[in-house]
Amino acid sequence: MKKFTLAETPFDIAPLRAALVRGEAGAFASFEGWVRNHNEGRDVHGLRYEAYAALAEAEGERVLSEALAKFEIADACCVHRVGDLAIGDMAVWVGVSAGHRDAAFAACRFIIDEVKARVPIWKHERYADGAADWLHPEPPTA
Amino acid sequence: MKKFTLAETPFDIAPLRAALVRGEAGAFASFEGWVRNHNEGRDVHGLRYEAYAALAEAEGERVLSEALAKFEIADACCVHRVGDLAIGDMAVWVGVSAGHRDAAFAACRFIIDEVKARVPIWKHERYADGAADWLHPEPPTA
Amino acid sequence: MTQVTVLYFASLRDAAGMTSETIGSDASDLRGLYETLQARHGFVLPVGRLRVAVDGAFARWEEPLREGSEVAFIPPVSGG
Amino acid sequence: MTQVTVLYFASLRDAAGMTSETIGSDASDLRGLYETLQARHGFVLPVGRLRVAVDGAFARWEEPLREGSEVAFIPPVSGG
Repeated sequence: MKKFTLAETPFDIAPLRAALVRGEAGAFASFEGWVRNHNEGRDVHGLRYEAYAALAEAEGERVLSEALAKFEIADACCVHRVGDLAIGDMAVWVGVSAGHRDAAFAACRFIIDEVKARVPIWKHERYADGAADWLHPEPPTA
Repeated sequence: MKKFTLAETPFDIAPLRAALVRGEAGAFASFEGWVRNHNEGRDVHGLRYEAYAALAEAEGERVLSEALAKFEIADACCVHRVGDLAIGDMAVWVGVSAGHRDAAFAACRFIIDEVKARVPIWKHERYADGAADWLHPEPPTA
Repeated sequence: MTQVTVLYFASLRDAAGMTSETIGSDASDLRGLYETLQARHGFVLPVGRLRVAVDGAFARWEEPLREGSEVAFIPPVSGG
Repeated sequence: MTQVTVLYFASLRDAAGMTSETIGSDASDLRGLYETLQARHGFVLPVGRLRVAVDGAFARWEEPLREGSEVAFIPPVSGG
């Protein structure tokens, strides 16, 4: 059962969430990334996500496996969109079920942080002034 | 517009989440409390939540207002069930939209922690052995 | 004598056997009111583990009883 | 000469003007391969800001080229 997937079209949250319900789970944390209308001071009109699909899926699975090993959680799942997105569209969804909320929150945060840092997906933004750019963030300074 | 409400029957998440979408919000964090099948080593068959409704709604609103003042978030909402719930039912839902994920996660955690600590709602658990009890947790020891 | 309506929730309601009662009290403050009712109904929870509310807002135990007000004793909460 | 297929993504694809190419290279390792292609296509990103993958798995820059393998240069990612 894959825990990380890429989606080429908009997807429903409800069945993803339902698949994480467990009788022993009292806590559920989720995170969503939405397309913002601005980024670093520029008006954004839309964007596109591109992935190196084979490696993104393998690396995404590794992130989810690490979360399941590292935190006291029941289950977890992450779906990331690729293709064209509009303002307000959901770009990524992370859901985590756990016995208690500490682990649910910590694992949810871990997954989104690691996915953003490691999974080969790239964002291409189109700006109000007609320009467009690939985002290749600088590494955080020590 | 009320940001904290009590619900006497099961409620849909989708419209609550949709109401928090903002063009400037790039992050959305949510938390759900689910009814677990056990608590402190005892098998739980079901439970009931009771509230002092007038004060619960006022105090819940205060928690949400504090979150909006304290964190860089766009909007937030919390709904808490009252009445009879079965295993796996959703007891509470918290949703927070924000520009960035740090604030979304922090505010979501703040809201659920404060609601659990301050809002006059009580849980009555029914156990497998036929016993039943109100939960009146001891304050955390320093 | 001050007349107040007292609301009971959760285990206090079970112990009192009622959801509310209207009573006259000579207690000088809300703490005194709880202690009287604790003795009458056999409440297990000491005043230090409760909060108190008057007319739907949290109050301090040192406040005097107000005629016609609605007093609620709030046992430790367990929502979420 | 080792024959490899190189995949380009994001800004590297825009700069190369293609999604992939199959080339023969004398480079002794993956780092050398990137440097050759960087000069040819005018890639702005230095090797230190990239990762490299071979046949769908992350690899080390010091690895030699393997005949018939698929090499991908991974610019800084920006999903989420």
